[in-house]
Order: sequence, then structure tokens, then C-alpha cells
Amino acid sequence: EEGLVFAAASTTDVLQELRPAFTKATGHSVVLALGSSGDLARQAMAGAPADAFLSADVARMEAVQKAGLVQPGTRVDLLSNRLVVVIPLDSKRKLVGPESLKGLKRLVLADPAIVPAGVYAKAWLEKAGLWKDLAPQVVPALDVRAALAAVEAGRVDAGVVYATDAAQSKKVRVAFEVPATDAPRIVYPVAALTKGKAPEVGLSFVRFLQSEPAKAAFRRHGFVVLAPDGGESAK
Amino acid sequence: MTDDTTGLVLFTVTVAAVATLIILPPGVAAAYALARWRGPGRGLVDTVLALPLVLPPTAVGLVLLELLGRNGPLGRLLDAVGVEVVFTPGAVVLASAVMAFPLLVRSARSGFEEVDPRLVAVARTLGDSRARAFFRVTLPLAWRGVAVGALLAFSRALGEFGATVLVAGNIPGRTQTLSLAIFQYTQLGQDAQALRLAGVAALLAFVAVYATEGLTRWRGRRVRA
Amino acid sequence: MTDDTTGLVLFTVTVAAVATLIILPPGVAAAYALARWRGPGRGLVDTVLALPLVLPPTAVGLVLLELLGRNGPLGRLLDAVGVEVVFTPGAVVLASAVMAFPLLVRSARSGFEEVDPRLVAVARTLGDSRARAFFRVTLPLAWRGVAVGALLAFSRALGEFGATVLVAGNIPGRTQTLSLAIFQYTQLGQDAQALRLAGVAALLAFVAVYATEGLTRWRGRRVRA
Amino acid sequence: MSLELSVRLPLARFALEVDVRLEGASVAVLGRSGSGKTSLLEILAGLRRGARGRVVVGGRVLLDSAAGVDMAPEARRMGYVPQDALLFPHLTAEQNVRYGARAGRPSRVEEAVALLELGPLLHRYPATLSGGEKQRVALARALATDPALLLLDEPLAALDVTLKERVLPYLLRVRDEARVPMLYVTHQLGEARVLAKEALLLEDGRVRAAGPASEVLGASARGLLASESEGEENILEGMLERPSEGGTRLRVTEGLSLWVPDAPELPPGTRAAYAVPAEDILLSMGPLSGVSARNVLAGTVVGVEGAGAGEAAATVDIAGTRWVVRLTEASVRELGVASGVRVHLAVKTAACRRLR
Amino acid sequence: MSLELSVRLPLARFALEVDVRLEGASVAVLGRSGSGKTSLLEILAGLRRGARGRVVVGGRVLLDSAAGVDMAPEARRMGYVPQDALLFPHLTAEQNVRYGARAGRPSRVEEAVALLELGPLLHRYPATLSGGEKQRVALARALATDPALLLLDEPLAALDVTLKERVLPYLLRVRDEARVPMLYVTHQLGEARVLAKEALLLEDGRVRAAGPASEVLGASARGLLASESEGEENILEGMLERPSEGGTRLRVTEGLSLWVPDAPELPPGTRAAYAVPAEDILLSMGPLSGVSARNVLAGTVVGVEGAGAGEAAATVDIAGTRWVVRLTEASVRELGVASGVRVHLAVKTAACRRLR
Ligand SMILES: Nc1ncnc2c1ncn2[C@@H]1O[C@H](COP(=O)(O)OP(=O)(O)OP(=O)(O)O)[C@@H](O)[C@H]1O
Ligand SMILES: Nc1ncnc2c1ncn2[C@@H]1O[C@H](COP(=O)(O)OP(=O)(O)OP(=O)(O)O)[C@@H](O)[C@H]1O
Ligand code: MOO
Ligand SMILES: [Mg+2]
Ligand SMILES: [Mg+2]
Repeated sequence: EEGLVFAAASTTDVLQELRPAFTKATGHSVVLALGSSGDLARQAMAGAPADAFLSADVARMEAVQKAGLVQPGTRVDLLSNRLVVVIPLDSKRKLVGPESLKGLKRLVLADPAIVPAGVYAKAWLEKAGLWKDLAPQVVPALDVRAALAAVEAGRVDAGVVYATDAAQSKKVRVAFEVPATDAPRIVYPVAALTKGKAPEVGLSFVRFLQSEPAKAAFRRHGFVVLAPDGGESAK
Repeated sequence: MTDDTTGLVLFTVTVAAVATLIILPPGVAAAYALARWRGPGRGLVDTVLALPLVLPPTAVGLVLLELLGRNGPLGRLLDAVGVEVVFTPGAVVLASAVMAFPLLVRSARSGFEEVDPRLVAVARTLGDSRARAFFRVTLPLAWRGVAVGALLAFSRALGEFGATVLVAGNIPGRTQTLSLAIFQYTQLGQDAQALRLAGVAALLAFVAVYATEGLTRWRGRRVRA
Repeated sequence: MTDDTTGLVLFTVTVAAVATLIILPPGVAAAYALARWRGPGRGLVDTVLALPLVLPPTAVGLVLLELLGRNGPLGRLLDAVGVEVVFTPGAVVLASAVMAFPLLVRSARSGFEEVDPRLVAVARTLGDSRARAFFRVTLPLAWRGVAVGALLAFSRALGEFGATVLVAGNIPGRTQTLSLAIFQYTQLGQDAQALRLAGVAALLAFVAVYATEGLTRWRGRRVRA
Repeated sequence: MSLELSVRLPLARFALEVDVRLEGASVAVLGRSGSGKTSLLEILAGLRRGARGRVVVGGRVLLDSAAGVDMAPEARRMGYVPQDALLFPHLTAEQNVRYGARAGRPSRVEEAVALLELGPLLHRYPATLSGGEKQRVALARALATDPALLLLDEPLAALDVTLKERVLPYLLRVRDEARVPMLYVTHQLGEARVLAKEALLLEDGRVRAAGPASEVLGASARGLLASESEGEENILEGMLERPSEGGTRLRVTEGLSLWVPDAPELPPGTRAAYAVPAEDILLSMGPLSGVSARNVLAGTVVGVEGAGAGEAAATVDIAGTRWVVRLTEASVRELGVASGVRVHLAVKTAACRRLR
Repeated sequence: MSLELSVRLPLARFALEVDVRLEGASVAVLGRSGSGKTSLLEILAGLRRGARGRVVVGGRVLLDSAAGVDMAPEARRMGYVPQDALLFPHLTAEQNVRYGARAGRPSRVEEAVALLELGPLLHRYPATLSGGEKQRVALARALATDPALLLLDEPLAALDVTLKERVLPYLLRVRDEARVPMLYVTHQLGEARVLAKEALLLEDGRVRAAGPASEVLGASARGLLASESEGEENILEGMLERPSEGGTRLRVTEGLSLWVPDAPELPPGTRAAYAVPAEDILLSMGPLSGVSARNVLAGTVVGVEGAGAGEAAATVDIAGTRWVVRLTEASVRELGVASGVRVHLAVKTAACRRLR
């Protein structure tokens, strides 16, 4: 049987890698619909026949759950991600900590008004007491990928993106990681949904994502895998 | 994401072609009506038709999603008759069609406005009903405008992204078009792959442009010395 | 996001108008050249011009970003003269202009193709140089096509989202257009706000359509009985 | 076929107001440039939406705005040949000609194509046709529809004389044999005389004169239309004879025969009509001999009237036929031309022009 | 002004191949429909790109494809009046007329507007102009540019006779007073005779005849062009006299004066030209009296030749002027018309048509 999985765009790579493994393990197959979590949530609520939903933020999952679309007891906080500050590969700049961002002319974030990555970054900077100073320098980008592209093109001095994104690019390097303690917890919840055509495939996929081989894959791609209790499991 | 480029191209072209063909009759009719009708309310109709062009595609996508969603007025109707649109290839066609419609209408309309009404009048004296004269004189003479409109519509349908991704999702092998695939590759930072598909898109554009070109030139040569 | 709707509208209209005005001269020139020139390589030029229409807007945005990047060919040039484009209002204009260009060219071109070359020939015998005849006869007669092209371009510029958001960012008060604001509201789930701005966009479309309408009708009346 | 026109149409400088009743078999429409001729034809064809009033053609009510009747152009069966041809630019000449052809009537098309010399043009598109070629195609296109009434707007204006001389008799045949009535706009009094039984003279949108061609095309048309070199003609119909001494004679009545230009191609017995311009006739008080005019006809003056500008017209009865002879008032005075006087008319054969 | 044409242009059914040298002051271009007249004018105007060869007008080389010369249309100063007017649809009649007007030459425009009766049309757009109105605007537009050569493609075809009679003399004035040479396409031999000093007769793209109008428009044009009712004319120039007994006389030479139609508007002493059709003259072997022809002229036959179809032409010398008289071969035989014979010619005043 074939299920339809909605997943945040930032998990595209790893999920594609896991797809054949899932089929091998369960005999079921899934089709992946990838996009921004906000769009996906909205689509699910509009009646899209999704069997599982991997969201890049909690709020979207909450909304879907409130609409009564989540199979009870299937929602799990699956992954976490880390924010990193990236600079162009050829940049001579030395950035060591949040304070050093003040010297930049332009800092790109995924739009902090709407994109989770940007929301997290803004929260981090606010916590560090820097947001007021940095706000004028901040360029909001369409999404994380657009932020990364702006850095790649050398059009901004630095950007805040997910570690997973930074790992994919050969044109940027990581200046420093945002310590997990300084930033809000970034959570990717997953759940099986009810209004799909193959809810049981959704369920088995959600289970599969929590299996050891899946976890290994997530880690390889730079994700932090969260323990079933919500705590951080070893890297 | 599938790497079956052929399948992707076939799907994309089919969807764009179907969308264009679907909007052709109502688009040409609307263009003709707007070109000839001098009544009130014309500006309003005109504006409504222009909206998909002026609004951000995602907004159009959202409106479509609302309309066709489980609780939308059209969605309920479609549900009742057991037709699913959202997240099917049908949704891709629909989104492309809506986005392409204004381009077709505008262009076709300027084609109709160029037709000398006296030629149509002569056709009437030669025994043509209004409808026959339309198909035998008006339409062939407005041909260039209609063809350009169809080409613009087809191109837009080929490239449509914002509305499609909302109403149809980005489901490889089911609703993913070339445009969505390019978007996905760029999202993944796989620029080489994105570029490859962009090249394919360019090729498609080339074929479309050439075909229209050929058609209009063929007719053009006959009309002018 | 600013809630200064007036500022937003003013900015959006200004940007779209500037983009349209900027592409008007090269667009009209390209349209005319394509309409008259029967040489080889025409199909190629034609296709390149059609690309922004066929590619997903975000892909176009990425290409622009690459071109304007510090290592991009254009970026280096602009850097050398100290001009910044990316993430400035200039980038909004640029992205809109690139996306709108093919619409202008296609439509204007079909306008030029409708002009009876014999009328231009007569203007020549009446003492007009090629250039003068172009401005006194060809352009006024191709008027409808050019106007429709400009309207399509302007509308597209008003509504452009995908390319703009990549090259210009979504900076409230600096690069945020109506389209980007609508997108933002929809992403936030604030549909009422999004709808309100969509209404404003519709109003803009209405004005644009009406203005073009008025212009073409005014000239149209003179040309036909 | 009767023609009842009572219409009003506002135009740029005046309103076209026509109120006439005609037999309608063949009507010449004349008038100065811009007097409303084309407009009138287009009202008949149903192409001028603003027209109000009543149009009845052969009993069929085409327009009756009071009764809310406005027949669609395609139902009117008017064969309209516009002044500027208006060929369909996207169709070949042949496709243009056949555009409105009725099935089962192919002969009309072939005949028109042959007579209008369209053969070599059939595969061409209008863009490369010459002015006269376009006009001929437009004429063939209208004829091919087997119309109830032909509306011809200066159909021969761009044709050379040789073509005109083939097309005119052809139109006459269409009129008389196929019994297709026609309205014919022309600036050439000669053409009008040949084709028309009735005439309608427009001036600034109003009917200046309407009725039998012979009346309308006479003196009243002159001021408005005719050049001084054109004028009244005496129209003679009769049967051709070929006397043994050679040449061709037209036998008009028992007592009147005329030498006409030799026409060996016409078999004796053919009926024919000739026109003799009133000013080409020489009037002599005494018998004439030794003159180059082969026709010297004796008759009696039955009327003399001044025609203005020092000119006069004498009406002469010859064997029951009436002849108009143009001469100067000075001659009338000097010669004493008056009713009852016996005169001789000298008519050169070259002055006799065959009409059909 | 000289005209040197040696051009070739492939057309649909044949190639236009013209190789003539003309004085060029005023040339009538004649030929059947589709014979290449319009194409020739467009080559001169520089509008047919495919034309090869040499075109020299008044010493200026407009085209010399061997030398790579192809002057731009706007540099040629050709006043082209297309057959189908081709007015600019987006401009008013007035804007059309003034389109190419040279600064400092406004009088030409005003004169043209007045004479072509364009006043009431000036503010209108071409879409609502009648056929003749369009043609007049096109004529004014060309005249307003002060052209070096006028190229007129049937400019009077859509005009009524009254207008024609005003426009023709106006064109003559343009030709003679403003010294603007012209090429004039027409199907009307009459128009050609009035306007042209030379003529060019085309047939299927080739020059059938070219040279002085009197020669070309004679017998050779007949077969191709003329209707039987049209033919040679005797052109007489002289000074008008107004004798005390009334009427108007044309004094051609010492020994030759003619009564012509009364023209009180022309002051005595005016120079004028008249045409008398050869077939309107009656030839008599004896003196004539009591006839309605006021002009009876004595002369001597200097030649007789057959003109085919039973017709003949006699050339008669009267006081040193040569007259052509048309008569039938039967008359020649019967009357014994031959060289050296004294004859009288009767010419009705009505047969004398004033040319300018
Ligand atoms: N569509 C129109 N609207 C208003 N006025 C018009 C329209 N068409 C023609 N006219 C005007 O009406 C008058 C009559 O025009 P029409 O074409 O009937 O003249 P016409 O007798 O055919 O002249 P011509 O011999 O020059 O062709 C003219 O003064 C013309 O300018
Ligand atoms: N652009 C063209 N290309 C090819 N052939 C042409 C073109 N224009 C005209 N012809 C053909 O060339 C011939 C001459 O055309 P042209 O217009 O010079 O004739 P014309 O003598 O002016 O005739 P008319 O008296 O009917 O106007 C015609 O047979 C015509 O069909
Ligand atoms: O801007 Mo779009 O135009 O995302 O399809
Ligand atoms: Mg007319
Ligand atoms: Mg011609």
C-alpha cells in the first residue's frame, strides 16, 4: 500500500534516502510531499489526503492536531536541529560569538516573521540582547535555503541557518554554532494523520522514523535525534 | 524526488497543454466579448480576470485551496459527487489554468480588437451567421493575438509554481512538475541538478516558441506580401 | 511587517511603474526587431526572452542572485562602481522587470506585426526617415499591443513574488511589496489581513486595467468607425 | 422586384434621408463624393446598425424599425461589392470567391471566374493582387452567392476599358438572364445609362431625383454630375441586318434603319441596342449628300428648348422614334429650327455605340 | 526633368521589365489591370525592395543596383498617391494632409484643401470618410510635401465628374505653374490625353509603347485600352475671342477660328485648348449650309488610311493645321475621299471640349 507523507522541506534529503529502506522493511511505500510546514499544515487542514506529517515546528503540528487530524498517541517530537552562523567560503571575517555579529553590514535570516528557522534565530538574538542592535542589518529571506543562497552569493556578510543546511553547501563555512542552551529548542514533531487513504501506512512510517537505522540516517545529515521522552539522545 | 526526467517533462507538458486547451474556449470567448462588448461592468470583469496576474501566486493558491478545500463551497460540491481535486494532477491543471487565463484573454483580446469589423460585416452579407463569421473570419484574423495568448498561457503553465505548490502539493510522480522539481533542487542546494532541469525547461520553451512562431509566420506570410 | 498600507501601496506601485518604464524602451525595441527581422537566431533570442516565464520564479531569482553575487559577472561590475542592488528596492525593480519583460515583448511584438508595412512605406515617401516613421506611424498603430504588453508587465510587476523575495528579501519598509506582505500574512495564517491586502491589490489592478482601457479605447475610437 | 426605401441614418455632416419607391430591377445610384451612396448600400445590406425606417425589397421586409424588424445581414441575400473590395486577407482569391457560394450553383462561380479573368489569380492571397484584380475578385465573390439583389459600389472604377467592356455586358446578362436585380453606384453617366433602368440621384444625403433612368440621367443630372463632354444619348434598339453590300445595319422600325459600325461577329437577327450622343448628330435644313455620315434621316422637329449656356435641344420625330439633337441657340436662330419644320439628321456610323 | 527607367522586378505571374527614357514632365501610365502600373510607381517611390536596375529622375540617381545606389524613400521626394489611398488611420484628415508638409510652404496645403473640398473633413478620422473623400485626402497629402515628382495611381477614379473637372485643371496648374512633373496612372484615355505629354503603355510588365502622348494614345492604345466609343482627338490651341455677335471663338491661326461652347467666364485673350473627337467631325465633299454645325471649315485631304474593322481615317489640312477625321471605308469609297481632294469639315460647337 502507498501512503502520502507531508514533510518539512529541510528533511527532503534524508527522507528520500529512507524511503526505499521503509519499503524494504514494511512492504509499504510512501510518496513524499515536501514543502514549508505552514503550507503543508494548511493543505492537510484543507483536506489533503496525507497519512503522516513531519513538521519543522510545533505550532503547525498543534494546529493540525487541533483540527482533529492526528491519530491519537502517534505524535512524537522526533528531531531537533541546531542553528549555525555561516559566512562565505572566501570571507576573511573572524566571527566568534553573537557579539561579533554587530560589526556586520548585513545578516540574513529566514524571515523571522514567518519561517521557523528565522523565528528561532530571532529568539536566540533577543535572548542575547542583540536583536535591537542587529534588526536594521537583518535581511529576511524567503526561507532557510534563500538565506543560504544569499550567503553563497556573497551578497550578505553572514547568515543564520540550520546546521543541516550548512552541511549541504560547499560555498559557505560555519563560523560558529549556536549553543543548544542559548537558543530555543528546535523541535520537529511527527504524527500519523487520520484523513489519508492509508492511515496505517502513515502509522508504520512514523514508527519507522523512530527506528535505529532511521535515527542513524538523521544524524548523518546533521540532525539531532530526540529521545521518545523528548530529551536529547546522544549525538 | 524522481529523477525520471522524461516522465517529469511529459507530465509537465501534458499538464500545461491540458490547462491551455481547457482555458482556450472560455478564454477566447471572454476575449472576444471584452473586445466587442461596450457595456457597463466591463472594467469589473476585466479586473477580475487580471487578478491572478496581480496577486502573488501563493495568494491565488490559497484562495483556490479555500474554495476547493473540504470546507470550501466548491470543495463540498466536489466531495458530494466524489471528485477529488486538491493534490491530484487535476489540481496542477487547475492552478496553471487560473494563472494562465489572464494572459490568454488579454492577448487574444487585443487580437480581436485589430480585426476590421467591416470584413466581418462582409462575411455576414455572404451568408454567414454571426457564429459562422466568427469562426471563418474573426478568429482567423485575430489568430496572431490568440496564438500569442496561448503561447504566453502555455509558458506560464509550464513555469507556474506558487499557486500549484499550494493546491497540488509537490508530490513526485503525481503532482510534481518541472517547475516544482527545479524549486526542490534549488532548495536542496543541488544547483547542478536544478540547472539541468532549467535547461530542459528552456528546451521546452524553445519548442513552444518555435511552434507558435511557425504557425503565426505561416499565416502571416499569407496575409502580407 | 508594517501595517502602513498606504506606504506599501505607494512603494509597490512605484516599483512596478519604474520596472515597467525601464523595460519599455528595450522591450519595445526587442519586440519591433523580432517583428521585422527575419534572420536566423531569432528563435533563440525569442526563447531566451521567454525563459523568465517558463522557469519557476524562484529559480529565476536564484539565477539573478548568482549573477549579482560577488563573484557573478554583474556583481563584480556593480561592486566596482560601488552600486548595491541585492536586498535594496533596486532589486525589487530588477526582479519585477526581468519577470515582466517577456510579457511586454510578446504582446508588443504582435502589435507590431499587425501594422501594415505599406502605411510605413507611405510615411517614408512623405519624408520620414526610418526612425521618424517608426515613431509617427508604426508605434501609434502598434499601440494596442504595446499598451496591453505594458499592462501585463505592470500587473506582473505588481504581483511578482518568487523572484523578488529571493533577490530583494522581504524587508518591511524597504523591499516589501504588497505581494510579499500578502504572502507573509498568509504564511502567518492571518487570512483576514491577507484578504484585505488582496482587496487593495485588486483595486490597483482595477485602476491599471481602467487606465490602459481608457487609453486604448480613446485611440481605438479614432481608428475605427 | 420592388424597392421601398424610407430610411434615416445620421452621418458625420448630415443625415442620410431617403424615401423612395422604385421598381428596382436595376437602379443606378449617383451623387457627388460623400453624398451617401455607400451608406445607402450598406443600409440595404444590413451593415449600418444606426439606420431607422423601412426597407422592403421585392416584398421582403428587411428593416422596419417601427415594427422592430431588422433582418440579419446573412438572411438578406444582398450581394455586396464594397468600394474598397474588402477581400478576406487570410484566404486565397479562390477561397474568397467561393466564400459564400451556395452548394449546387457552381456554374455561376466558374462563369464569373472566366469572365473576370480570375483564373491565374485563384491561388494568390489578396496582399499581392493589384487594385483591379481585387475589385474583380470582390465582384465574383458577390455573384457566387446567388444574391437576391446585387449592391455594386463602383465595381468597375479600377478596371481598364477592355475589362469594363467585358464586365458590363456580363452584368447585363446577370441582370436580364439570371434576373438578378442590382443597385449600382457609379460616377460614370455612361455606365449608368447602360446598366440602369432607374436612377437615384443623391445630394448631401437627400434624394435629388429618382425614377426612370432616362429622366433622371437627363438634364437634372447634368449640373450635379455630368462633364460637358457627356450628355444625353439617343438609345435605339432593333435587329441587326447584314445587307449584301457589306456593313451592318440596325433595323429600328419599319421606316428606320441605321448603318452602325461593322460587327461581323454578330449574326444577323441579333437584337442590339445602340447609343447615339445627342451632340454627335448634325441637323440640316436641307437634304444632305456627299457627306461622310452614312445615315441621313429625314424627320420633323416636334420641340425645341433651351438648355442653358447658349445651348438648345431639338426633339425630332423620325418614323415614330424620338431623337434628341443638341445644337447651339445661335444655330436655332440662324437656321430657324422650330416645331413642325422638316429637317435632316446626319448620323455617322462611328457615333453609334453598341450597348449590349 | 528627365526620366530614365531601366528596371526589373519579379512579380507573381511575370517580371516587370521596363526600359524607357522619357522627358518626364507628365507621363500617363496605362495598361490593363494587373499589367504592372502600381508596381512601377512603387519602384520609383523606393517601396519595392526587390527592384534591380537604374532609375534616374531629373539627373538624380534614385536607384543603381549595379553601383549599389538605392536612395531611401524619404530622400527621393516622390509624392505618391496610392491607389487605395492608404491614409494613416490614427490621424485626422488634416494631420494626414500635413503629415509631410514642408515648413514655409503652407500655401500649397491651403490651396489643395480648398480645391479638393476637404474643409469639412479636416477634423475627421479616415475610418468614416467616403471612398472619394479618402482619395482626395491622399492627393492633398502628397501635394503638400512639395514633391520633385508626383506619382498618381488613379487619383480620380473614385471622384464624381464635377470634382474631376475641378481637380484635373488643378493638377494641370500644379504641373505647369508649380512645374511639378507627374506620372499618372489611369484607365481613362480622356484623362490621360488631358494631363499627359507622354505616355507609357504596359502589357504584362513590359513596355508596349512609350513616347509622346499623341502617338502612344493613338491607334496602338486602342486595341489594348480604348472602348470603341473613345478614340483619337484633334487638339487645338489658341486664343479666345468674344465677337460682338455673342458666343465664344477660338482663334487657332490666322486662317482658322472655331466656334466653341460659350464660356463667358473666360476673358477674351485667354489661351485655351480644345479637343475635337475625330469621329465627331462630318466630312462633306461640297460646301455645307443650313446645318446645325456652326463651324464649317474648308481644307484639303492629305492622306487616307484604313483603320481596320471597316473604318478609315482621313487627314485634312486646314490653314496649316492637321485634322484627323474618322469615317467608314464605305464612305471613303462612295465619296471618293483621296489625297488632294478639297473637302469641308462640319464641327459642332458641342463637339469641342475645353481641356484647360
Ligand atoms: N461610419 C460613418 N460615420 C459617420 N459618417 C460617415 C460614416 N461613413 C461615411 N460617413 C460620411 O457620410 C457621408 C456619406 O458617405 P458615403 O461613404 O456614403 O459617401 P459616398 O456617396 O459613397 O461617397 P464616395 O463617392 O466618395 O464613395 C460622407 O460625408 C462621409 O464622410
Ligand atoms: N507584392 C507583389 N508580389 C508579387 N506580385 C505582385 C505584387 N503586387 C502585385 N503583384 C502582381 O503583379 C502584377 C502587377 O501588379 P500591379 O499592382 O502593378 O498592377 P496594376 O497595373 O497597378 O493593376 P491595376 O490596374 O489592377 O491596379 C499583378 O499581376 C499583381 O497580381
Ligand atoms: O512568483 Mo510565482 O510567480 O511563485 O509563481
Ligand atoms: Mg462610396
Ligand atoms: Mg494598380
